[in-house]
Amino acid sequence: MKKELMEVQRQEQLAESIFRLELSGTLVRQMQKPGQFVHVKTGGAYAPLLRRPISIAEIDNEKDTFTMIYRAEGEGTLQLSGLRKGDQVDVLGPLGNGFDPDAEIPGTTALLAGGGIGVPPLYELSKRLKNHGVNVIHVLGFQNERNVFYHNEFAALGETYVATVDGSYGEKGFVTDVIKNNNLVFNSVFAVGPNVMLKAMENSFPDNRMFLSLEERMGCGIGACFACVCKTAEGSYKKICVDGPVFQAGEVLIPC
Amino acid sequence: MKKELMEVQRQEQLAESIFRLELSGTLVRQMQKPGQFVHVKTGGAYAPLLRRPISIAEIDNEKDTFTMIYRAEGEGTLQLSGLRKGDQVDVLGPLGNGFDPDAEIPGTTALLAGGGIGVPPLYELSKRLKNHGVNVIHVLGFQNERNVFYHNEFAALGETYVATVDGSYGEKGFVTDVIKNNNLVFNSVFAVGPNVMLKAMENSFPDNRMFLSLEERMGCGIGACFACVCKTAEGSYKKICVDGPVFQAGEVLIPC
Amino acid sequence: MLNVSLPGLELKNPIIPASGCFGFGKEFAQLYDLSKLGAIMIKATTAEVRFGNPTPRVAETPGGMLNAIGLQNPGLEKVLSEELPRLEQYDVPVIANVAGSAIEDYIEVAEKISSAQNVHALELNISCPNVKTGGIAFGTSAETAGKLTSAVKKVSSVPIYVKLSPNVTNIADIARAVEAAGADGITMINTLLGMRLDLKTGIPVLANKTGGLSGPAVKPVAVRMVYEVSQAVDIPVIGMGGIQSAEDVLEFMYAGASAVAVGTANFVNPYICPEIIEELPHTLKKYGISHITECVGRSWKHEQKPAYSRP
Amino acid sequence: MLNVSLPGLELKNPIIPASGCFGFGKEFAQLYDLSKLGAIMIKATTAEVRFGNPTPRVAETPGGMLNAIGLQNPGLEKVLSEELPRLEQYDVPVIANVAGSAIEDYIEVAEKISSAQNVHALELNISCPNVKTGGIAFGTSAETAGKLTSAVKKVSSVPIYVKLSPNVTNIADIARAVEAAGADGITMINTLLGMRLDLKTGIPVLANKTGGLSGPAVKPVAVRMVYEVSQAVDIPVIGMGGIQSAEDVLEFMYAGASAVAVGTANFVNPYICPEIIEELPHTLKKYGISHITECVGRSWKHEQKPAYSRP
Ligand SMILES: Cc1cc2nc3c(=O)[nH]c(=O)nc-3n(C[C@H](O)[C@H](O)[C@H](O)COP(=O)(O)OP(=O)(O)OC[C@H]3O[C@@H](n4cnc5c(N)ncnc54)[C@H](O)[C@@H]3O)c2cc1C
Ligand SMILES: Cc1cc2nc3c(=O)[nH]c(=O)nc-3n(C[C@H](O)[C@H](O)[C@H](O)COP(=O)(O)OP(=O)(O)OC[C@H]3O[C@@H](n4cnc5c(N)ncnc54)[C@H](O)[C@@H]3O)c2cc1C
Ligand SMILES: Cc1cc2nc3c(=O)[nH]c(=O)nc-3n(C[C@H](O)[C@H](O)[C@H](O)COP(=O)(O)O)c2cc1C
Ligand SMILES: Cc1cc2nc3c(=O)[nH]c(=O)nc-3n(C[C@H](O)[C@H](O)[C@H](O)COP(=O)(O)O)c2cc1C
Ligand code: FES
Ligand code: FES
Repeated sequence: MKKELMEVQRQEQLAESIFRLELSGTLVRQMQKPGQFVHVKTGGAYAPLLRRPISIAEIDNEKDTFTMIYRAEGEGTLQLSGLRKGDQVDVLGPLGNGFDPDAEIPGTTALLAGGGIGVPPLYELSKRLKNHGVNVIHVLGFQNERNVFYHNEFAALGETYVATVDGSYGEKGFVTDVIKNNNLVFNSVFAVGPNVMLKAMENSFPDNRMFLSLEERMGCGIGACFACVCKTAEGSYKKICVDGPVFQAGEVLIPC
Repeated sequence: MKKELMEVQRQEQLAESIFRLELSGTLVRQMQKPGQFVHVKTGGAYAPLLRRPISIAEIDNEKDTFTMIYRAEGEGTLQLSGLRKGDQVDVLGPLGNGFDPDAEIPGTTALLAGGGIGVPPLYELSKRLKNHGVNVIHVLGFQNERNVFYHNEFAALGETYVATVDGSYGEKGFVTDVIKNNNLVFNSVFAVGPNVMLKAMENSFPDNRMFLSLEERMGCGIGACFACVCKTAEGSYKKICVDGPVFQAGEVLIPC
Repeated sequence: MLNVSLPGLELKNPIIPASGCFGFGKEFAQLYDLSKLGAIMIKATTAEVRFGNPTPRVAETPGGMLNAIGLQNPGLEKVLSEELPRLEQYDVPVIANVAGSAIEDYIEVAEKISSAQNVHALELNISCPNVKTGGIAFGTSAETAGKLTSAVKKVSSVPIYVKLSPNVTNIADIARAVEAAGADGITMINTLLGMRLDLKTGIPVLANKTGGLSGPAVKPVAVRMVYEVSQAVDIPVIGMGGIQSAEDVLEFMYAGASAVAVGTANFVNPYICPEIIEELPHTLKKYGISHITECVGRSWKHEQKPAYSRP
Repeated sequence: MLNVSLPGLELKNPIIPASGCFGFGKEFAQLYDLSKLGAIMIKATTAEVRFGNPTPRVAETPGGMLNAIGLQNPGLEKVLSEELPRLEQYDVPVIANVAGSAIEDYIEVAEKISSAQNVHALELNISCPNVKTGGIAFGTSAETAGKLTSAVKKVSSVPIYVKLSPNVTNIADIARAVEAAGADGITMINTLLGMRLDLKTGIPVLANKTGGLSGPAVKPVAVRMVYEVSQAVDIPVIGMGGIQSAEDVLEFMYAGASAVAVGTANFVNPYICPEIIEELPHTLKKYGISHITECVGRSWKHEQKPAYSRP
């Protein structure tokens, strides 16, 4: 973990309110696993006050750059979307545990399910799984066609299904519907998205090896403030920012 | 008075912490008098919260542009100094009464005394006085040589003396010292600067026709909040933002 | 979809410029038609002319500002003879903010000003933190607040709203006391007592030393207090404290306000009130609300009707 | 030029991470050497293990944040057996924040935790706004606050500092009561009670509904209260509320604080405490101060000695 003023290399809009930001700096050298995140400070001294947690979507260790993909909606992410090449941005990271693609057995098939802005971290994960010899199937859920991004990028790595809530792009429905309707077969599951989606995944595929990445409002992002806790089945608790954001299914109770 | 998103045409640094900003927009068409000011909002929705009063230093009615010269010191002016050509900035103005150069008799001599960031409004005033056939003498006071700006610009319009507190540029001392030491002779006085300087001018030249421009912390800038009042000799009060910032000497009691 | 009925007040919309942040409307009348407003809360009026505190009277703070104007105003007589008549040309009810050093002052001002033709309600200022006598002293004890309220209620020809101070341990107690004493409504919050010190000199930036904190910084405190008070009393609440947008208006109404006042934001953007009024119908539509009154108390009505469930 | 002596505490410098914003130091120890700090205020400890409130527990506000953690902590036993021993490797005094639901809880925790080797002072948390019982209930009445203080004073082996709530009408009264009851110092302010509502659903953003407001937004309120309390009592005050910079530290010390705590800013910049410590000597120099203790109470000492005149 490190705090660095990173430099904007590229900022581009991918879809309605969805931006892709490439940052460079030595902090990238510490990024080890897909599914880790960074904590980003935008604006001046106190507006907005808190950092914003954003997943690492792609790591380029040769160029010391990484990419994040985010939805510009609130104050912090809107400011982020105003950054231009050459600007500096205050990044704390990498944070959290992340996924472990090397723990999968080569030759098996992994299902990667993402909902909305849960999709980005799956990209680096998918690349690493593929490198490791694991077959990947992607099921990406969005609200509607205007929000869809990275369809081609994921399709280049493996079988890819897109679902939209209103059916305006790909198949109509939620990711769980698409998985069932297409009778997808897989050994392990990696899911990132809103808690309702994660819960649905847990309930729909109770027998699969499954890893889920959770979101929660954060204060510190480093384990000190107890803002981001969730309960475990045994009545204890985990901090999403340090013990997560990735948990094996059943390890924590998904709040929703 | 009007509120407009004006466009930055030019931003340049003149001296240590001193910047010159040229803005364009139709609001310029309402600018009538030197000594009026604008109320500028920088930053986002609430950081910094309040507008900043800045004097109009030069008006170009042909290009619909005006210039302000300011010291970047606090949060708002530092943000202002970060603006680049093409950026937009929220300006309310023109505000206040201003000086009336046409009320001077052609052929007479006006002394323009400015202290620090009180110097800028004297520039447009000097140009107009000169145009009107009034001789101008400038006495400009600064902390030290690093803060000096617009010496040449004023010198091009008339006799110009510069004083610095530490003597590192021009003559050593306050503007009142310089006026006395050089035995300057004049009919009317126009002074802008810190209250102590205005008071010293009032005391030093009690018999001259004299106009002073006052500064005070402002809320609204338009006369509604009573933040910027000063007392009059008769026990009543004036609002600096609308009844001023320019007052005839003796009209109000200078707080200091 | 924006009209609101309150004791003494038929508002076209729930947007009211807050007292002390709009003078007597004269300056803003040069910028837009005051008839657009729901109502106008005029600057605090005292029996006598007041100059207020020495300057500096304002200071900026993170996300907010401090003021210590000290109730400067031209005095009752001039307000009656000049300020109020000038406002008659607009189709907008006036809420007169009444202040004083002693109960008698409040009674005198309330009685006279409430009979002005365009004054539809009084706002009893028992919460000004910037005067040595009166003001907040009346607003920090439930008993004193109640006494003053009933004394003024007796002489007023129009409904009275009591303006509460947030600088108290239990604001709901004060609210209940003024309700019991006959208040027709509550306005809240006045400013939080705060201070800034000059780094070079070490002394307070404001000549009055302390001042009242307002603006976005105080919004969470104001929303919490409106939430508490609106559940504690049966009279309507006019909410304020940091409102800058149509969304902020919704937040206060969800908390339990029936209308809102906009203060500090008028300094940041003098067109803020008409802009919010124009924006409100779109904001309501965005959140699926067909009339603004549906918003009132939604945060706690929710708990009473478990039919709506948390999404 | 930065060392400060307080009851039970010899501080290298006046910078202390505030309770609840620094856990038990473990996470920050990965970022810098904790021995750099003046002291450490550890997370509130209760007799039993506490999970705290449901999530969401934090929400952002203009210039501030709301939290409703609800005193989550591993419980007295684990703090004694694991957290405090781990902190022994650093050359830094620990101030243990003590909380509970009833007087007996405070007594139990205070007695045991005060005998830990590296605990040099206790901070009595009578101001947590986020728990149903205890917490703020002890801090809003001078009488209750005094009773709790004297009960804890009897059992504590180290000096006790009482942490005051800003959610009161008269904070100086509470301060005087705890001083009379034997408190060795005061820490202030805890958070202001606030609330945010979700625009889509109308319900509170925090699962606990209300939360405690902290960060730069509250700084003017905190400074004002430190100014009042430091003049009302003769015991030292440790000030906090929105401190983000060396300049902010000066402002609190001018107001009357003898040392300060930094809370929310640790989330914005986890290196903030060592950065302020490094910056302080330059800041003091800039303002012509040769030792930090000269700053203490400069805002009001000024009045007592009219020799210094307002420039
Ligand atoms: C581990 C993790 C990884 C994430 N990865 C991504 C990503 O790759 N791309 C992306 O677009 N978003 C991601 N998010 C969500 C992202 O953090 C929020 O969208 C963002 O914080 C919203 O900030 P804002 O300024 O737009 O909203 P505002 O409404 O201004 O935010 C106000 C406050 O609420 C918090 N907040 C709001 N929404 C969320 C949320 N969904 N989760 C956590 N905190 C929230 C903000 O951090 C801030 O403190 C991730 C969240 C977490 C916890
Ligand atoms: C009528 C008038 C004309 C002015 N013209 C100029 C000019 O041409 N060039 C220039 O550099 N400055 C001018 N000033 C001063 C200028 O307004 C302040 O320097 C500026 O507001 C400081 O803002 P900041 O963000 O740097 O400081 P901050 O310290 O962040 O300001 C905090 C608050 O204090 C107010 N404030 C601070 N200093 C002053 C001051 N001296 N006068 C009034 N308010 C102050 C700010 O407006 C703001 O509300 C003028 C002031 C007035 C009243
Ligand atoms: C400069 C200023 C002057 C004020 N004067 C008064 C006043 O005369 N009477 C009153 O009841 N409230 C007064 N207030 C308080 C406001 O009406 C309002 O209650 C408070 O500012 C909170 O709202 P805001 O955050 O929208 O400003 C004043 C506030 C400010 C900023
Ligand atoms: C997330 C969070 C948790 C806190 N937990 C505690 C606590 O356990 N005990 C306590 O006395 N104060 C607690 N506080 C209050 C802080 O110690 C401090 O008094 C307050 O936040 C004001 O300082 P700040 O503005 O610098 O954060 C907490 C504050 C925050 C933001
Ligand atoms: S965000 Fe602070 S503990 Fe996780
Ligand atoms: S600044 Fe508001 S009256 Fe002058």
